[in-house]
Amino acid sequence: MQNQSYLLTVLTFFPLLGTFALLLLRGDDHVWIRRLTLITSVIEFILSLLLLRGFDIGNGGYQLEEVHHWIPNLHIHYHMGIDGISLFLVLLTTFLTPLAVLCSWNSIQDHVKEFFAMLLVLEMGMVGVFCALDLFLFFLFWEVMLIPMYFLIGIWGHGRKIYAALKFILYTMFGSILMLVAILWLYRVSGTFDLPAIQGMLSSGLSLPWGTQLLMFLAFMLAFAIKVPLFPLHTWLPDAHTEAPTAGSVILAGVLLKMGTYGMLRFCLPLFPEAAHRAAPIVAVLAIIGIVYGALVAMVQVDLKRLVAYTSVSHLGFVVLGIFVFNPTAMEGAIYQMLNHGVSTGALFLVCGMLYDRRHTYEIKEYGGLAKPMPILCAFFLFACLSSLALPMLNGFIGEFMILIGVFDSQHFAWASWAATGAILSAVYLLWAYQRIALERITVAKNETLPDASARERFILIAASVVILFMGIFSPMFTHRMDATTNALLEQMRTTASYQAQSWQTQVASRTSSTKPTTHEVAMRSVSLERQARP
Amino acid sequence: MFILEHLWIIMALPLAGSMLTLLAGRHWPKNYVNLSSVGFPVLAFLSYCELVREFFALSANQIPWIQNYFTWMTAGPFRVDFALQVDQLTIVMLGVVTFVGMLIHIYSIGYMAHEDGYYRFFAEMNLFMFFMLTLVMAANLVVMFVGWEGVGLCSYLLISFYFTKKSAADAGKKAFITTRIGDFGFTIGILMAFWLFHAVDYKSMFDTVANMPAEGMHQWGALTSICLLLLAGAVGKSAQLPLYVWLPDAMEGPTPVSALIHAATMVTAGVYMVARMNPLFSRAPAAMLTVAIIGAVTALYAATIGLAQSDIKKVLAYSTISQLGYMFLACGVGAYAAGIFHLMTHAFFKGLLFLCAGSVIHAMGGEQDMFKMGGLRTKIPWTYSTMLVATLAISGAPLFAGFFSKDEILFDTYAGPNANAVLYGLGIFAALLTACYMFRLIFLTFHGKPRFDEHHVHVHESPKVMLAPLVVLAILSIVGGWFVLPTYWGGKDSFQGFLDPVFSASNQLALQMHPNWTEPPHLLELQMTGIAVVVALIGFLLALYLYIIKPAAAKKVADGTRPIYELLWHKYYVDELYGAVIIGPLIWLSRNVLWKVIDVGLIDGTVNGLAFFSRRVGSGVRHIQGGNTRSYATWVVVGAVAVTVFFVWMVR
Amino acid sequence: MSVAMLVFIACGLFAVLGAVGLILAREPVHSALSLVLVMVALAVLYLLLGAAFIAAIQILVYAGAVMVLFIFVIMLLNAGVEVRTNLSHLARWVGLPLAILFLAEMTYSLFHEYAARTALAAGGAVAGPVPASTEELSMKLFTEYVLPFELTSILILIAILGALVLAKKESA
Amino acid sequence: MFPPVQDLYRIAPEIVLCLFGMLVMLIDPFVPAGRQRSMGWLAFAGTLGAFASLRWMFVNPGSAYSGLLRADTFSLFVHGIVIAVAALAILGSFDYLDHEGIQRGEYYALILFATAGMGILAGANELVTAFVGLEISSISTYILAGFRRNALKSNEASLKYFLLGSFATAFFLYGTALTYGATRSTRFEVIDQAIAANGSGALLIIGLGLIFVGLGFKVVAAPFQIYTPDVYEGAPTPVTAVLACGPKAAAFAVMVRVFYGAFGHASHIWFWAIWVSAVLTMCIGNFAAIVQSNVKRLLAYSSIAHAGYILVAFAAASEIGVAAVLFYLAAYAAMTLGAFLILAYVGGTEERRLDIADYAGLGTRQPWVAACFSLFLFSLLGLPATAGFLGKFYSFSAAIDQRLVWLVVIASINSVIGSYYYLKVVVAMYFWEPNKEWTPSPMHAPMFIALLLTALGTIYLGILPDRVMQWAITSAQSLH
Amino acid sequence: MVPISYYVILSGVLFGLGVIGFVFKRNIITIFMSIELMLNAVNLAFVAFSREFNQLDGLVFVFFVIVVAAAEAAVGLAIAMVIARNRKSLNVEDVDLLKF
Repeated sequence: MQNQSYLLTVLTFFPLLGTFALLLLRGDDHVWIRRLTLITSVIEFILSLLLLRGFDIGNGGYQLEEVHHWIPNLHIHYHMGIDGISLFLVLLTTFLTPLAVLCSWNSIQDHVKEFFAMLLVLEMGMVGVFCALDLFLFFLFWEVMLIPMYFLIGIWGHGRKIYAALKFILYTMFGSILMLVAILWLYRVSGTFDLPAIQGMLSSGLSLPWGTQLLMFLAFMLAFAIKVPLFPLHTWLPDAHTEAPTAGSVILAGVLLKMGTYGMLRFCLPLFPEAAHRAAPIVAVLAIIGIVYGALVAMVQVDLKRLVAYTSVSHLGFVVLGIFVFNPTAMEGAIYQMLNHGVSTGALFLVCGMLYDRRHTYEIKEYGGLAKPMPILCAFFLFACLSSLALPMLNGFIGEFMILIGVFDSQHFAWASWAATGAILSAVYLLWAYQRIALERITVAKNETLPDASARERFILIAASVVILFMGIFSPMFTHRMDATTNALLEQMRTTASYQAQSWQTQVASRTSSTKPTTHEVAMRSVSLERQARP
Repeated sequence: MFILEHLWIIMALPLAGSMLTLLAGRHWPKNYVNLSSVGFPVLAFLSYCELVREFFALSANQIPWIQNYFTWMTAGPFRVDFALQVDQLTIVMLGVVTFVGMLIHIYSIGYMAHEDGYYRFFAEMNLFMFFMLTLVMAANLVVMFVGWEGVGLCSYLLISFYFTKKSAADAGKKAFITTRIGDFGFTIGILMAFWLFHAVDYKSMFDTVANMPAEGMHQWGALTSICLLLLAGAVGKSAQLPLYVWLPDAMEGPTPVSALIHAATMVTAGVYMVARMNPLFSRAPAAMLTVAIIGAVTALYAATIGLAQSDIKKVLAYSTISQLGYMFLACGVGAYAAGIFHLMTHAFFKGLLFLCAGSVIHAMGGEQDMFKMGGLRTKIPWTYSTMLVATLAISGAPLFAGFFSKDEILFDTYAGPNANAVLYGLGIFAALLTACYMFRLIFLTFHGKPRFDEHHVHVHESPKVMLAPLVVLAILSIVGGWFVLPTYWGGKDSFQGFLDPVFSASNQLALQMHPNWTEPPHLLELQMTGIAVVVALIGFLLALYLYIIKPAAAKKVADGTRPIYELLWHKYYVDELYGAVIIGPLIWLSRNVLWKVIDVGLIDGTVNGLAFFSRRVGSGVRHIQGGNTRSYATWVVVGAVAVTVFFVWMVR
Repeated sequence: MSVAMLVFIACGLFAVLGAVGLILAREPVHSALSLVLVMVALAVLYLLLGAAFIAAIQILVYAGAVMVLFIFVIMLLNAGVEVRTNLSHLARWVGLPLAILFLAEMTYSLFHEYAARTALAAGGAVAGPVPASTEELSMKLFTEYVLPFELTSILILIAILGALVLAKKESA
Repeated sequence: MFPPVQDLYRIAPEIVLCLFGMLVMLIDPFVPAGRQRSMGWLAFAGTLGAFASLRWMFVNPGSAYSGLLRADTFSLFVHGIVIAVAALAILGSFDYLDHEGIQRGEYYALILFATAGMGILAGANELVTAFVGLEISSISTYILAGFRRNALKSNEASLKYFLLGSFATAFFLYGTALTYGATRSTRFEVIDQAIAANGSGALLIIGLGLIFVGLGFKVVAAPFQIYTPDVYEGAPTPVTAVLACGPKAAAFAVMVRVFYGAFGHASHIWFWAIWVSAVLTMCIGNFAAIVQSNVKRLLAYSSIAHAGYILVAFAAASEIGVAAVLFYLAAYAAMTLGAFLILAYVGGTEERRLDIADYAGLGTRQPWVAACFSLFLFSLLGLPATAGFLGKFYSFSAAIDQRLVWLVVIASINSVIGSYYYLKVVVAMYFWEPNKEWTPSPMHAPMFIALLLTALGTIYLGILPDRVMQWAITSAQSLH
Repeated sequence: MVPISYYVILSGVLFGLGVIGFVFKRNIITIFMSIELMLNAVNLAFVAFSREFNQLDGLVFVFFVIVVAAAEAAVGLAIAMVIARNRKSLNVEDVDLLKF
């Protein structure tokens, strides 16, 4: 496999190629514009499946790496690579993009060429973010991706689209700019932008003073927390989601939000373990607030899309919580939950979009009783809801459950319990929404004659549903590929030189061991909730 | 050994039926739907029979028989296999589920014949079977949770089967959410179990606790917590206090659904789970006591409400809650086998009751209010007679199934190792009420004068396809209890004997913990039986007096105790209470505080405020640029002075 | 007190007075004449400093040519009495006080600096009465400083060009 | 006695520029009124020639004219920027001058002369030479700013620029005089040695302060930025393009030489002045720009903000800082020039279309122009993969390298604030419906080429900046 | 003999007066005269220093300054004339079309 090492580059820039091809087409040749985009994104998806073949399950480090000099004067490299964390996020991106293309098939009628070009550029940015291993390169993709999204919301959005677009981009930029400062400071300390190199230095002697580490952690964290979005920084999200076109919402919820949590895993934890550890209680509490708060606010929304948007706040809270207990189970659960959320919420947004295509409104009270005229669509809607509310055998359950297991196993009983209330609330808001949309009597006469899902729509929904089901049943296919990486990540945290929290270190060590407790231990613990450290 | 090797087949059959019906049923004629959706449960029952045959060929050390199919979840040390297991308890439960399920499917062919969404109904029913079988056959807590949530889902779907009715949609949602609240506890219980055992499969957990010393068990610890949390799940699913509220509403669903899900199978899942977890529960006395108290109180509580209801299905629903309370009581006092036994007989007679009620409703063209019935005895004799059998069974008439099972429970409550006289009192009083409200139902429905407009309602007996299951169940309601003949009759408790491998360790542990307990004399058993019969009789007579002999008396009694009656009629205002205390405030809080104040006002206000502030600053700054050259010169001078003064100061 | 000092004081006084007059006069022509006074006073001071050539240029170019240009333009534009508008509060309340402060600061700092320097070098006076010869000056101008010198020619070219571009009547 | 021939090579670009300038002036009267455009081409040829003549400078590095001038890589780099700016601005001026009816040879001659002055500034190694160079470029630009003689705004720009410019120059000159008085010389290396030997007294330091006033004025550092918006708004747009890029680059060059070279030993004194000035510059530029509705004025404020970012790099007071300043100047030149040229194009006759609202719907009407403008705006905003980002990145990196974390934090927050108003223009172009009927004027080849080159430059510097960065570093090293 | 410092201080005073004049005056031409005053102050300083150091460089600088001043004068007056022609006023405060 001589040319395998170019796979990531090809994968990243292939959509750009598609964009250029698009630009050659006539602007009013809508049919071929759509087809070309679809073909591009499908080929991209197929290409990305090659990653699975090239991926070495037992290897916890970066794989399929590519390193080239780029800006030698600043020691910037073109360094691409994936590991168990980013592998599936790339796949998620390439999977969702064709769906986004398909769902925009008829709903986009103005500036069609530009729309699809933006979508492809966006895909490039997203794949790039997940593959970049050089901080500079990462930041580049991270920021570049904002622009197509900004245009998607601003040009093809609805309602207060300009406000939403500006809010989205300014919020995000505000977060990321401080990350840039931190990246520069890291460069000053380490002399390189290369992530694996910095990780290597950190585990072999390079020590960041505590204060510096904390500040840098906060800078990185702010960027990611806004992107996630973590509780009080989330207000851009409902606006952006609500006003964006369907494809935009799908991508936004499906992939963009994951970049925040991905960033935490990729940077915050391995680079600043001590700061991450000390900040964990605060982050976790914010995440839990996000879970409950997002759910409660989602419950009372009158706009369907806004409701789904708030569910993202809730679900991503789970992910952040899973990341910040530093437990392999929870971490894998968090990664898994990222994928789940991408597919499930993506599916929910797709349904929203289909409803919008028919009625041009997201007001819940404009609907009701849709299960009668459009049973298939509603069935898929329900399916997506169920996935989102973590019904076992569907994907959402696995992620949430793993996270909770991990959190609980790390002695954080209260956190786990509070987080678990999210599962109750998710049932409340989703089923209530479903009831108001699909059940009861039809209240608006227009709804009686709405057409059911077309073949194209069915295809989209089936694709999403199959993945939902597949992920709900065959989760080890995914988690096996994450195991090595999460262990390596926790190992990295432990070996980082400046890391001093000794007691916690042993805890991590004990958690990674999978030995079963003896009867005696169980007996000891079964009579008190204190946990003795295992030898 | 085919089925034992391939346990999944039993589950997969209904699933296949469901999928087939769901995907193709819309375009199929009814016969095809019937074939696939009733055929597959029948096949499932047949394979169950084969399973039983093979099971009895197993040797004792092969039980529980566990089959691992694939790893479902794995992450770090956490690992869950999709594993199924079969032991005696499973066999009983499987029998109930497949057999009653099959009968109700058959019944539904007739009952649902004229409904829209025929195929949907059957697809969902089959799906329910699948999940119920998963629940029962699961070999670990997480797979059980799959079934647990799955049946909840199907219950949701089926309750809101008539989704265009707001009440039905509401009821479905309520059922799902209320049980979810319990499942919240269940989930945390599983988490804690994993934390404690680093395993979630029954065998590992039970093996671990099996060797635990008995001392310290009365302390509050992880084990008690786990049990209480799991209990929360059971309480939700089995509609016990305080999470029972969904079950009466669930009667919005088609009657076969009520029969299958909300009487015979799903609601008993909680009891099954507690019984299944008996090694843990028996090591957590506090949790046991809680189970017993909840059970007894619920039994009585629901019975009192049952007295005042007018909807035939609602009465049955409260009756179900009450009977489930008995089962909990049984588990709580350590009489797991009795609980399971009652579960089984209850499945027969309560299933039957619901099916009969369905038949009545069918006959009445959809009417459910008992006060608008009466005198149906002659018009629908098959229904009447089978329902009478079931009523006798539930009331505890001697030799009927309920008589044996309920007796055993009450006896164990009174005289078992964990005996508790107060709970017994509650139980026996509930038995009285049971007989009372059940006969009230019979009398109101079938006796007296018709209270409906006979010109408009053409009462007719149900088709054979509906009656056949009634008859089968009626027979079982009688003979179903004969597994257990009281020992003083020289009988042998063969049911308990069969289940003994599952519960014996717990029973012995109970004995260990109560070393002073001695085997009660046979006479006591006889006396207890007598008391039970007398009590049931009193209940019967009460009903007879109030509704047959002096029909006006009922009204008088109701008037005389107006506040109590109102209280019962409104089900103790619990729904209202929940609405006012929990739901209302929560929604108000979410809408008016969290969303409007915190989100829009505070956070977004800050963000927009910053933007506004920037613009204000900008407006201020731009006024530096006043356009007047002299002002500009002033700035240059300012700069010059500042720089020079600063520099000179620096040099100093 | 030497003659030189007397001359210095006189010329310095004239220069300052001229500058103040420039500021205070309301007629532009008066201001211009005050400026001429300053220039002439400075020319005398240059002579006193032994820079005869510079003094000559000062009179010829500055007082002679430039100031004539000024006065010419004032006449041409018929610039009347200066209207003391006070549209810029900033200049009035901040600019002027600060400018005065600047004057004070410069004076003080230079005074202070020279006080220190005198103490150091013990000879704050003129090093010697060596008048700069025009010949040497031109040598320097054409060898060492030939580049800026040539550049000034460009500068003058630009000035001509500029005056032409800006002030030329529209040729329609 | 007389300077060697090499010295001529070392000022070859200036010679070429001046020669062409004079040629234009000489030929101009003989060119019929309708053919004045050919003068533009001649001037363009002059800039190309000057570019080519950089080669001579390159192969003959060293001091020229008894050390008044240095022909080093640093000078070469700045020369490259200012000449490129002039060339592109000339290309972008053709149509503008045509529709304003001021198509005259003098315009091009003045641009050439101004560029020559900037070139001198870039190479100056002595304060008075620098002063003369400064004046050459300043006086030319004063005139250019007022080139639309009949437009009141243009007159006003010219007047303000002239008065305040002369005022600032007087400060600079007095500072020079005081420095001379303190160190007996105006040559940078002598000043440097004198400070190294004697330390810095009040005389010297006041001199430095006053020099800072003069140069700060030219580089648009607060509080001397004050004239910028007015002048930039009033001047003819292509001239604004030159003003925003050329003199700033040249002034920064001389500032580097003065502050780093001559006053390098006093860096602890001037550092804080630069620090404060940088913060003020960024904040004033960005905040005031937020509320602008005139795009030209908005970009003027933006250029103030960018001066602030350059000052951040400047405050680093290190070799990397110098390299960052140079790189930023190059990047800034590309994007700002492009943006102003777009303004010149869209502005139309008498610059009537400068309001943000006038840009509504440009994205649909003229997608390529809008795309180009967006590129420049995104670059100014600092979006990765554009020149502006690399400039900021490098500049911040240099500052961080000297532990100026807070300065960088302020700068980065400023850049976010700044993104708001750039995006506002993008919003107008793409998200607003066109509100006025208007037919876009055709774009002619020169403007097209100029835009293409600036756009390519913006992208090139954003994606493959290493070569230019290497030059900047070499240039910074060549200072010693 | 007059100490050089006197000259320098005098130049400082004149320069300061020039600055005051610039801020104080309203007429464009007189403002410009203030600039000339400042340049003269510079010249005085150069000459004085040149004398102090016994160098000729300072005098050369004066030469350049005078030339520059002359050139500036030409351009400045041209600008003043344009303004006067187009606005019929020489008051600098009237010229405030461009602001904010």
